[in-house]
Amino acid sequence: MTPGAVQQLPAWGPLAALAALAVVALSGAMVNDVLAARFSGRRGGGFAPIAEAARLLRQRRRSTVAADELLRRVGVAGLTVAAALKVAVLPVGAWVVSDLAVGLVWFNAMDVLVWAFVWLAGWGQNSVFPLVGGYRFLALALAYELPLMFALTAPAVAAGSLRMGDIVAAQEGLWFVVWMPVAFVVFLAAVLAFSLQRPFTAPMSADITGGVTSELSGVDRFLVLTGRYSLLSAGAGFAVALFLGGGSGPLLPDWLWFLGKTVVLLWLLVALRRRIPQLRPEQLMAPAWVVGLPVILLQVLVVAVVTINGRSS
Amino acid sequence: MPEAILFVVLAVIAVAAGVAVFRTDSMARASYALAVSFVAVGLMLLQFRLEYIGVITVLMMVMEMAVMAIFMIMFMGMNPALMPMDMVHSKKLSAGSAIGLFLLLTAGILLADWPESRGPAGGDLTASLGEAIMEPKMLVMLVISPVLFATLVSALVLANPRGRYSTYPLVPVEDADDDDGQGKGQDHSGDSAGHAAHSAHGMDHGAGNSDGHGQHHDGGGHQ
Amino acid sequence: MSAYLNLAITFAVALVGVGGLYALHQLTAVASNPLVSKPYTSGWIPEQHALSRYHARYYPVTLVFLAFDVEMLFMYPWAVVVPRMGASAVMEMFVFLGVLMAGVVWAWREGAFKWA
Amino acid sequence: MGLRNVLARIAVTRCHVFVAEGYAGAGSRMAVERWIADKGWVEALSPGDADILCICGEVPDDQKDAVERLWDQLPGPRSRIVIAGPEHAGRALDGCVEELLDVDEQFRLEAERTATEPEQDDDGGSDDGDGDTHADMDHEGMNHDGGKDEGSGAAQMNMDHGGMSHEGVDHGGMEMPMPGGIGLAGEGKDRDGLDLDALKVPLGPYLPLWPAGLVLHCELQGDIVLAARTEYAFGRGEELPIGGPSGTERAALVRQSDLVSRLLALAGAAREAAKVRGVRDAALDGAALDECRRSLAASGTRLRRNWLLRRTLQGIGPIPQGGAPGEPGGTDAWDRLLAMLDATVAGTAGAGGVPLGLLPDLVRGVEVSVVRLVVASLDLSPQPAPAVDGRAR
Repeated sequence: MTPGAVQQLPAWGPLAALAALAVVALSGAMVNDVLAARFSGRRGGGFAPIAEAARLLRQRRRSTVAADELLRRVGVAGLTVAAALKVAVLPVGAWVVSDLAVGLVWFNAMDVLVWAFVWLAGWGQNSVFPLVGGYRFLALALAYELPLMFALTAPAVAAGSLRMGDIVAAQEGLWFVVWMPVAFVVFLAAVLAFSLQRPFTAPMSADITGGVTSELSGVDRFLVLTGRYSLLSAGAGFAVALFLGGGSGPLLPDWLWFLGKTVVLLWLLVALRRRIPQLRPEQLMAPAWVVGLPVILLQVLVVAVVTINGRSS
Repeated sequence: MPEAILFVVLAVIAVAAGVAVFRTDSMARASYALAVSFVAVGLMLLQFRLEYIGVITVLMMVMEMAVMAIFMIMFMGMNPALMPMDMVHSKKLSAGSAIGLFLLLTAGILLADWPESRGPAGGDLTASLGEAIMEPKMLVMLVISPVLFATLVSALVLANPRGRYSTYPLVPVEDADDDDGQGKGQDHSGDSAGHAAHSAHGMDHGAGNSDGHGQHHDGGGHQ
Repeated sequence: MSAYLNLAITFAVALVGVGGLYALHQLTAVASNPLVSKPYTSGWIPEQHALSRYHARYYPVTLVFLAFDVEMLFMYPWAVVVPRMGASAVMEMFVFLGVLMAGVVWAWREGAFKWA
Repeated sequence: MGLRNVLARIAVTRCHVFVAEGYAGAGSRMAVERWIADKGWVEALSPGDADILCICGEVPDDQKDAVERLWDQLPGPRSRIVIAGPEHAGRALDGCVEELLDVDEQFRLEAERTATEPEQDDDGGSDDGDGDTHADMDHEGMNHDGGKDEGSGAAQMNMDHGGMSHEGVDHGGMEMPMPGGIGLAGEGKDRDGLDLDALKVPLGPYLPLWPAGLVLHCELQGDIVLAARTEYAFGRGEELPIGGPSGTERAALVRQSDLVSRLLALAGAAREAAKVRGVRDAALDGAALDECRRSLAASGTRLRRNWLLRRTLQGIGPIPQGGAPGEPGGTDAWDRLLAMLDATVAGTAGAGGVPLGLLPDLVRGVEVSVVRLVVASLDLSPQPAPAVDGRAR
């Protein structure tokens, strides 16, 4: 594979990519339930996501009095769609669905859509707890978004491009995670945040009876749960492409390497977040701005300096 | 031809969503209708091969509308979703200025002496944008930096309810007689709110100090 | 252009997928019409509609965010040209960021990131 | 029908149960929780998520309506059960599964429910109670400094109207829509001086991870509680002895580890919560008390090292020093969590009950999640005077 030569898939590409996303997301959910089962001393557990899906497909949909049905539907369905659109610019080995010159910015834009969707899902239900949940997510977003943006900038600086394919290609020889570990960690934290996983579950936590999911049932709830895992999977995929060398690896074909790395990272994230307690919604704000932001800025500075030196020498 | 059709469709969406902003009763819908309008504009920019500008327009506008919705809802004079309302005030003036501005801009577009296109745009437009910002248009950056700083500071000075030295009041400041006489039970808690405020004040200090992370602010108060 | 075409197809496929799920749900759910109920309030009849002028306590942060966020407009193009333009570009951008960061620290000292 | 039956079969392997704890229902609740954990089911956080409404203990007559409302909010397929004692839990829930599996019956019931549903059009008001409308008017009136609140309803309406058009908002006529007969939120005084809407939100009694019977009537502005009032929806009375005769060490251990696990679950430390709950269940089963205490001590050690959890709990719900005797003065939620654990490990009785009257002050001006944590950090259960409320009536 020559650097930068990412091959764009023909029109069936989106189907394949979305199928892969669904499978990866399902594997994440299964791992989560297997871990949960093992923790409480039961066997199995891998079947639980399927049981949950069956349950929700069977369950009647539910709406509340004077709910804003349009906004609620947009919010509920949007999470999964946003994840799908993220994945579209993700190079899987040498293949990509859409070889956008500004793929990185596209990812960021789709991430911002999640703000809108979670809030709309909360607002549209006309119920206190979802409402509070939706606003909590915006608060989280205000805290995580800037560090995330700068974490995205670091690989872009090193590669001198916003094209995902170029960023992957620039890591030949040395993965970015080696010399930008802070950006990697911040990025992973942001991935947990935009996919509503612990410790950033305040928008749908138990203290507000499930928050944005509180009044949802049936396929609506299914879509939100799917959206969470899809976003987490997409985030893991981007972490691999941006920091872990994409599909590079010996022997096996690069798409397999890519999927393997993504799945392993996803499972690690799933296992990790089970061990972290949740943050109270207002707890993230000051640390993110006063600690997280300067730290990631320093990382970008270091990356920029190293890149310049690398070029000139 | 398909491009032209797409352009028209996007343009219609942008305008229709813009109209919807003023037709809806719900502040949330109004904000996000505006966001849809901007997204359509962003996609139109993509049609001009302005990839970065197009995508960043979508990014920024959705983000900003999400934030704007917060304020639209907060500062509405009444219930922001469930009451019929009219978003248009001082209709004549606004219609006049809107039409005037539209004519002005259109005239500008039609009459300006645009430079001739020198062949298709080459290379990476985002990179040329970056170069432009960093070199010939550096002044823009240098001006924007203090402007943003000033924006940040002045916005906070205006908006932040508390300064550095005031602690967080745990309860609303209340004058008891202003309370609604019929607030069943509430007037009781209203009366006691005053007492609570005093005792709570001390508690707040305690809480702030033991909170090891962040919020220096209490410490500042003691200096 | 095919990049955009594929994005559009992805969007369409995702929408069709979501729509298909709704359609499937119509067939499998115990009732195809949604149940309209009052919102859950611990078993009480809700006294008021939840949709109201919600006081987002963190509104000062949104202002800081928006000010800082405008900067991101420049950050991405900057990232592309750093390797080519060298130290001057880095200096320039980080002076810019430094000024903003000073604003953030000031905001923090003012207690803007306190919320509840 | 084949697909529907298959789905039903698969679905019941993971039922979601909404547990509503009634009078003296703690023992049944624990049994149900345990059954749920053993089966790999899920405790629903809201009725909207549940397949099974499980009422533990007795529900007094004046609360029957509340339970009906919960039942109406279950989307269906649904099943409900009242569990009178811990020993019935398993059989009762099995019965629910049978009901859920009866596909034809579930379809019939939902069709019936649709047919009997009241018209839910948007400007409904079919059940538009006078009281609701009135309450709404009161609140709208609050923004007028004139304070002619004793005026007639009509006068208030006019004032409202004036106030609103004064805001520059043009709304047509007086027929304000009151969908579903629910009023609109009214303005509330605010510490930030913005006077935005304050929502009346009752927390409890049928709320997961909440002390049984307690109701906290909150006025929420944004997610901050402006004012709160407490009451008991039903007196706690004598608890059924759980895990042996009440007053014994085992009963105390069970009760306290239940409290600890609830606080941990609310703080989002699900793993630790499950571990403590496991100890509780073991104690219920008659495991050696020393064994239980050792596990709890280990949990305590782990918790003390958990800085994220400490950060969540430290500094919230501080009770001022020197209150009434027996009050845990000078503590915050984190202290109380550790004290509760330590007391359980040492086999001493906990710090003792906290008078309910303290609660409204503790929760005023704090965020909802903090309210939940503060309530969970207090041992509110022991012998409160029957049907106490905080300060207001």
